Amino acid sequence: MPPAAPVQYLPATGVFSATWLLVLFPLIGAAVLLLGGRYTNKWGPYLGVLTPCLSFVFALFLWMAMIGRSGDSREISSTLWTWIPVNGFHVDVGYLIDPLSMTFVLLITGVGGLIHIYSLGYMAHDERIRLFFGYMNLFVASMLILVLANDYLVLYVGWEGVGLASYLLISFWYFKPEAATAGKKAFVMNRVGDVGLSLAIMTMFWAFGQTNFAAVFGGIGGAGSGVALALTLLLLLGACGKSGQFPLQAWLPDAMTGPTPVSALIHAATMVTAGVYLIARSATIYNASQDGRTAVLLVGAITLMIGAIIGCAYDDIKKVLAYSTVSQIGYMVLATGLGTAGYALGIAHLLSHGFFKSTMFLSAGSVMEGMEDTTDMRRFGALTKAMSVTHITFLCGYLAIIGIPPFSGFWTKDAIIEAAWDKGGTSGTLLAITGIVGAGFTAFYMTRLMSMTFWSKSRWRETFRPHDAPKVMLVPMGILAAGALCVGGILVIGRLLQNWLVPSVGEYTEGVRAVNPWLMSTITLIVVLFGVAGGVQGFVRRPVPTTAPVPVSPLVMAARHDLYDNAFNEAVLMRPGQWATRVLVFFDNRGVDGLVNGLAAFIGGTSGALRKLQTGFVRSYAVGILGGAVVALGALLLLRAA
Amino acid sequence: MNPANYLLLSGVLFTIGTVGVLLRRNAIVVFMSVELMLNAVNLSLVTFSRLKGTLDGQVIAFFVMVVAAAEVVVGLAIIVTIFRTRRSASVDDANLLKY
Amino acid sequence: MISHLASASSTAVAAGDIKLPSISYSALSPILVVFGVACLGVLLEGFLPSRLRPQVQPVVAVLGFAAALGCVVSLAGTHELTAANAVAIDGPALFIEGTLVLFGMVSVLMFAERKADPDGGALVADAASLPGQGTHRLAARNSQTEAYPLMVFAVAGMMLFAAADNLLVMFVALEILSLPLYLLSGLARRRRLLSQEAALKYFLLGAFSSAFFLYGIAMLYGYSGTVSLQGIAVSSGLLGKTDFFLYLGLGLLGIGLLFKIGAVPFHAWTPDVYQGAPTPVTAFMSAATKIAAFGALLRVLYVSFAPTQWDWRPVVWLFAILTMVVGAIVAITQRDVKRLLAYSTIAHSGFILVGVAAATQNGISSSIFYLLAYGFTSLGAFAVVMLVRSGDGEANDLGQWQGLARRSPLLAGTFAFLLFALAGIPLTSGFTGKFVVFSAAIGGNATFLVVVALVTSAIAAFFYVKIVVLMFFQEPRAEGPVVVRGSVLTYAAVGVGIAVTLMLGIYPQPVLDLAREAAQFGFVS
Amino acid sequence: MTTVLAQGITHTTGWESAIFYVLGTIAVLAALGLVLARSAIHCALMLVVVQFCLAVFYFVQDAPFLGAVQIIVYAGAIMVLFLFVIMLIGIDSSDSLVEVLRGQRVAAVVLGFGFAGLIVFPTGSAIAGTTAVGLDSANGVGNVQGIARLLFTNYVFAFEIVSALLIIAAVGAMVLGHRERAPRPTQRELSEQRIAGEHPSAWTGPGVYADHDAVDSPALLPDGSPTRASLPENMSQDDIIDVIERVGIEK
Repeated sequence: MPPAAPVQYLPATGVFSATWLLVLFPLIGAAVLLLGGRYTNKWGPYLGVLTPCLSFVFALFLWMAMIGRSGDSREISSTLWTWIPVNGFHVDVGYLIDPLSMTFVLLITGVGGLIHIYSLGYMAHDERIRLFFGYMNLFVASMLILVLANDYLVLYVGWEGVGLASYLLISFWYFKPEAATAGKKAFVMNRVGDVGLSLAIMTMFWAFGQTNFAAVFGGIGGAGSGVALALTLLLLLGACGKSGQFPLQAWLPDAMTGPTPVSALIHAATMVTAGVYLIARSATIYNASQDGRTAVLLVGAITLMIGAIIGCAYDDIKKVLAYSTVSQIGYMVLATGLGTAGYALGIAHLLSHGFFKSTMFLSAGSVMEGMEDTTDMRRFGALTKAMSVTHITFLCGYLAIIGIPPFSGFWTKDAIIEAAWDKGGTSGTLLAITGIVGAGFTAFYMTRLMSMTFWSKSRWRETFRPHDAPKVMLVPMGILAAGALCVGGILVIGRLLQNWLVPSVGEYTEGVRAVNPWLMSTITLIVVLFGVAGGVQGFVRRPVPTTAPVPVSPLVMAARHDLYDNAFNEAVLMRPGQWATRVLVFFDNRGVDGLVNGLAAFIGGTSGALRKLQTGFVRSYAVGILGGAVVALGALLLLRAA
Repeated sequence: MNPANYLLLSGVLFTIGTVGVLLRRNAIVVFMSVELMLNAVNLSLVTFSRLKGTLDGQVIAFFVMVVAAAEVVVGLAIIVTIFRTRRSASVDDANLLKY
Repeated sequence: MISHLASASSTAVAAGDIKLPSISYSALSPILVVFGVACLGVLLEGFLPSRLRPQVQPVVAVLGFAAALGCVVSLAGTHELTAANAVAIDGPALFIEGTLVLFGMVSVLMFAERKADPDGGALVADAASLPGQGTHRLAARNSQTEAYPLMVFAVAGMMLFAAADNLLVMFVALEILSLPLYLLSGLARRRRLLSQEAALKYFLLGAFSSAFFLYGIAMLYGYSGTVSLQGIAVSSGLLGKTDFFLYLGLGLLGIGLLFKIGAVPFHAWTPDVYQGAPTPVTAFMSAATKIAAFGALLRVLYVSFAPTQWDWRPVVWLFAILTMVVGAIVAITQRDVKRLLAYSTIAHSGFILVGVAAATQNGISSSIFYLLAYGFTSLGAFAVVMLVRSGDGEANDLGQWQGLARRSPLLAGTFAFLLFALAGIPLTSGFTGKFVVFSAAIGGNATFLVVVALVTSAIAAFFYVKIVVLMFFQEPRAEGPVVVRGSVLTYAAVGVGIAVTLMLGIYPQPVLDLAREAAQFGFVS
Repeated sequence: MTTVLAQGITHTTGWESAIFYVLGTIAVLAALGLVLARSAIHCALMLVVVQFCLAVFYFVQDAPFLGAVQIIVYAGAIMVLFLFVIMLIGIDSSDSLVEVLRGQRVAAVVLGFGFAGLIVFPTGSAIAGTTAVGLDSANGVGNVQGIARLLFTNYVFAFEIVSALLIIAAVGAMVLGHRERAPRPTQRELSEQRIAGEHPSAWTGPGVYADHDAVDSPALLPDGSPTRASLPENMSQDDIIDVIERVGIEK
C-alpha cells in the first residue's frame, strides 16, 4: 500500500460558506420547541416541520452548486471556530461538504422532511406533539452534524446527539413499560459502540496528534498496519453499535416501541445507517487494512443472515421490519467491506433502502392507525380494500425490497451480490451465496408480512374500522413510495452514484472475475421467487391462526405443513432451518439480551456489594484509610527497592 | 545507643495511635488516639532536629502543638454537641449515614 | 548538601539582629484580602445587631471575594517566591486562587438563600439548641451567620493550601481550610442528627488523615533537613541510604492529600459528609476543596518529587483506577441524590488523577481546567438540589424526583443538562475537561489509564442518564417533590453553573488558553 | 564551625540510653493502656503519662523549650480540656468489651502490624550507623532564642497565619456552644398554655397516663402496662401495628 497523498480540501466559497445554515435551522427549531415550553404548543409543530424543509431546500441549492463544479473540486471544507486547543493540537469545529456528505444531507433532510409532514397527522392526537417535534428537530440537527463534520471529534458530537435523540424518542411513550426497557437497552448497547468510537478517536490522537479527516487520512499510510487495523476494528465496533450489527443488533427491534415515524426516520432510514456512513467516510483507513475489511465483511454477512432468518419468526409487523432493517444494513456493511469495489454500492443500497423502508414503516404506521395501534399481524388480514392507498404504497416498498426488476432493490442488492462474487476466491463465492440466500429469506418474510397483513382472510376484531390515513400522511407515503420504486435504478444504471462519489470514496474498481450480470440476477431472482412462493403458499392459501402456534416458530410451522412434504426435505432443509431459527431467536432474546442484562446485573451486583462496604461506621472507614496507607507505602517501598 | 532510636519509638507510638482509632468507640478516646499520633510525630521531629542539627524540626513541632490545640477545641465542641442530642459519645451510634 | 547549607544558615544566628524576610504583600494580596474579610466578618458578628447580620454578611463576603479576584487579575504573570519561600505565587497558584474566589462567590449566593426553606435558609438558626427546645422555634427564622466568616476562612485556607511552598505552611493551611468545614458540615437546619453525624465523621477522619500528613512532613524533614518543596526536590535528586524517609514521607503526605481529594480507599467520608452537610456547604466542598487539594497535590508531586516521578506514578495510577472504578460503580445503586453526586465527585477525582499521572506540563493545565469546569457544574447541580423539596426539607430521595419534568420542566431540563456535563457528553464542559485530561495522559504515556477512564465514563454515564429518565419518563408520585421558588440568589447560582458549563463546552478556548498560560512556566522552583 | 559539623554524635551517653529505655518502655505501655483501658478517664491519664515521657525526651534531646511547652500546654491545658469534656458527658461512659463490627479487631491488629512493619523495620535499617549532628551549635545562643529566630524569619508567615486558626477555633466553639436564650415563660403563662390553650381538655400531667403525650402513645393501666383502648380509633391499622411493636401491647 503506497502512503496516501496528503489530503487537501478546498476552502469554502460562495454558497458553500453558509453550509452551517443546514444545521442551524433544525437546531433553532429544537431550541425553540424544547425551551419554549407550552407557549409554543399552538404553532410549535408547524415550526418543527418547517425547519427540516428549509434545510432541504437549502441542501438542493448546495447540490446544484456542487454539480456545477468539476469533479475534483467538490470537496469543500471550512473551519468555523477552534473548539479545543490543547497541547499544540487543536480541534476545529468545521464542516466538510463533499459528494458523500451531500448525499446524506439530501437523504436526511428530504426523507426527514417528508416524515415530519407525516408526523403532523400521525401524532396529531398526542398531547405532547410539540415535544415530539422538538426531539425530531434535535435528531435532524445532530445527524447533520454527524455527516457534515470534518473531524472525528465533531462527528462524535453528532454521534452522541443522535444517540440522545433516538433514546428520547424510543422512550417517548414512557408510560409503556416496554418503552422504558427498550430505551435502556438501546442506551447500553450504544454505549458499547460509543466506547469503540471514542477509543478510535483516542487512537487517532495518539497516532497522528490530530483527529481531523485530512490529518488522519493523510497520516494513515505512514502509520503502521497495527494502527490501521486497530482503527478499523474500533470504528467497526462503533458502527455495529449504531447500526444494529452483530453482535449488538438486539436493541434495534426493541426500539420499535417508539412512535412509528421515529422508526421510519431514525431506525430505518438515517441514524442506523450512520455506521455505514462511518465506514464509507473512513474508506482511506479501511483501504489500508485488509484484515479490517475482512472483519467488516464477516460482520455484514453474519448480520444479514441473522436478520433475515429472525425476520421470519416474528408476528409483530414493526419487529419484522426492524429485523429486515438489520438484515439490509448487513448488506450495506458487507458492501463496504469489499473496499473500493463496494463503498458506492453500499451507499446506493442505503439510499434505496432509505426510501423503501421508510415507505413501509410509514405504511405500517398507517395500518396501525387504522387498527387501533395493534401491531400483531395475526390480527390483520384482508385490508386491501379498506386501506387501498396504504396497500399500494406498501406494495411498492415490498416490490422494491425483495428486488423484483425493475424496482430499486433489484438494482442495488444485485449489484452488491455481484460485487461480492467478483471479489473472487472461496470467500467471494460464499459471500455471494450468503447474499442470494438472504435475498430468498427476505422475499419469504416480506411476502409473509404482506399476506398476513393484506391478502389473507380477515382476522380483526369487529370493533376495528380500518380506513386509510388522512392526506397529510398519505402524501408523504406516496412520494416515498414513488422514490422506492425508481431510486435504485436511477442511481445504479450508468453508475451515476459511483461516479458521483468518486471524490469521497475513491475510484471504483472492478472485481477479478466478471460474471455475466444477467446470469447472477437470474439466479437471485429465482431464489427470490422461491421465497415469494413459500410465503404465498403458507400465508395466503392457508388460514393464519390468530395465535402463534407453539412451540415452533411460524417459519417452521409453515414449512412443516406446506412447503416440504417428504422426509428428505424435512431432514435436509427443514430441520436445519428450524434449528437455525430457534437458536437464533433464542440467542437474540436470551444470548445478547442475556449478555447485556448480565453485564448490567454484574455491575449492579458489584455496586451493591461495594456499597455494603460503606457501613456508616467511622471505624470501618478508618480501616479503609489505614489499609490504603499500607498499600500506598508498600507499593512505594517496593518501587524504591526495584 | 544510636540517637536515632527515638524514631523507632515514635513509629511504634504512631502505630498504636492508629490502632486506637480503629478499635475505640468512645469518640473522645478516638480523638485522644489521634493526639497520641501527633505526639509521636513531634517526637520524630525533635529527633530529626537533633540528627540534622537544625532547629526547624523543633519549630515545626511547636506549630503542631498550636494547631493541635485549635483542633482540640473544635473537635471537642463537635463531640459535645453530638452528645447533647444523642446522649451518647460512641462513634458506632453515629451511623445513620451509610451505604 | 542542602542540609548543610540550611544548617549553616540557622547556626549562623549567633550574633546580629533578627532580620525579617521580605514579604511581598502585593503578591500575597489575594490571600490576605480574603483573610481580612474573614476577620471583618467575625467582627461584624460581634458588633452588628443580629437583625442586620443576615443581610450584611453575604454582601461583605461577595465584595471581599470580588476584591480578591481583582488582586488575582492584577497579579497575572507573577512568578515569585515570597515570605522566606513560604508561598509561591505562580501561574497555577493564581489560576486556582481566582477559581476558588469565583467558587466562593457562587457558594455565598447559596448560603444566603433564605426563601427556599419556609423557616429561612439551609443553615440552622442555633446550632447549640436541641430540636424541640423553645429557643429553637424562637430563632427559627434566623440562621447562624457565623457561617459566612467561617466559609471565607476556609476559602483563604484553600488559596494558601494551593500556593504553599513549604510543607509547614501547607499543613497550617490544611487545618485552616478543614476546621471551618468540619463546623459548617454540622449546621444543617433540617435533619440535625445527620448533619451532626457528618460533622463528627468528617472531623475524626480528617484529624486521623492529617496526622498521617504530618508524619509525612516529619519524614521529609528527616530526609532533607528542610520542609521547603524546592529543598526536598534538590535533595531527592541525590538519593542515598536514607531515601527510605523520602518515600515514606511521600506516601504519608499523599495519604493526607488523597483524603481531601476523596480518592479511594480514603473516600469513605465523602458520601456521608456530602449527604449530611447543608447543601450549600456540600456544593462548596465539592467544588472548592477539590481544586485546592489537587492544587497542593500537583505542587507537591511536580515540584518536590519530579526527580522520583517514575516511582510515584504507578502508585497514582493505582489510586486513579481504584477511584474511578469504585466511584462509578457504587454510584449506580444510590438512592439519595446528594449521595449520588458525592460518588460522582469521587469518580471525577479519579479522572483528574489521570491528568495528574501524566506528570507533564499539560497534566497541570488540563487538571486545573477540569477542576474549574467540574466545580461550576457541581455548584449548579447542588443549587438545583436545594430547590427540590418535600414537606420537611429537601427531597433527596431519588424516588421523589420521579417525574420532576412534569411539574417543572425547566428545572428538570437544567438538571439534566448538568448531569450530561458530569457524564461528559459533548458540547458540555465535562466533555472538554475529560478530553484535555485524557489527551494529556496519553501525551504522558498513560494510555492504559485512559482506556480504563473511558470505560468507567461509559459506566458512569449510565446512572446520570438513569436520573434523566427518572425525571422525564416516569409519572410523578402523589407525594412527589415540590419545586419551590427560591430567591434570585439560587437562580443566579444555577444560571452561573449552566452558563459556564455550556460556554466551556462550546467555546472553551479562552479558559483553556488561560490554563495553559498559567501552567506554562510550571511551578516556581 | 567546621569542627562542629564534622564531630557529630554516634552514640548517646549512658544516662540518655537508660532514660530512653526506661521511659520508652513506660511510654509504649501507657500508649497501649490508652488503647486498652475501658474507662475514658484512664485513657486520658495514660495519654498524660505518654506526654510526660515525651517531654523528658525533648529535654534530653536539647529541646528544653518544647519540653516545657509539652508539659504546660499539652499535658496541662489540652489534657485538662479533654478531662473536662469527659466529666461533662459522663465519667461512667466506658466502652463495652464486645466488638460489634465483624472483623474489626482482626483488621486493626493486622493492619497495625503491617503499618508498623512498613515503618519500623526499614527505619531500623535506614538509621543504622547514623551520625547525629547535634544541636550544640544551633542552640549556641540558647534554645529559645534559636527557635524565636527561626519563628520570626523562615517561619514568620506560618506564624502569622496560625492566628487565623485560633480565631476559627474560638468562633467554632462559640457557634456550637452558645445558645440564644429565649425568655423563660412564667408559671402563669405555662398554666394558661396548659389549661386555656387550644386543647379541648387539659394536658395530661407527666407520668400519669403515658410516657409521652403523642397521640400514638397508649395510656398506662394501673399495673403500668399499656392499653390499646386508649389509642384513637381513627389511627390506621399500620400505625397501630407500629405502636404495638414499639410498646408491646398484646393483641
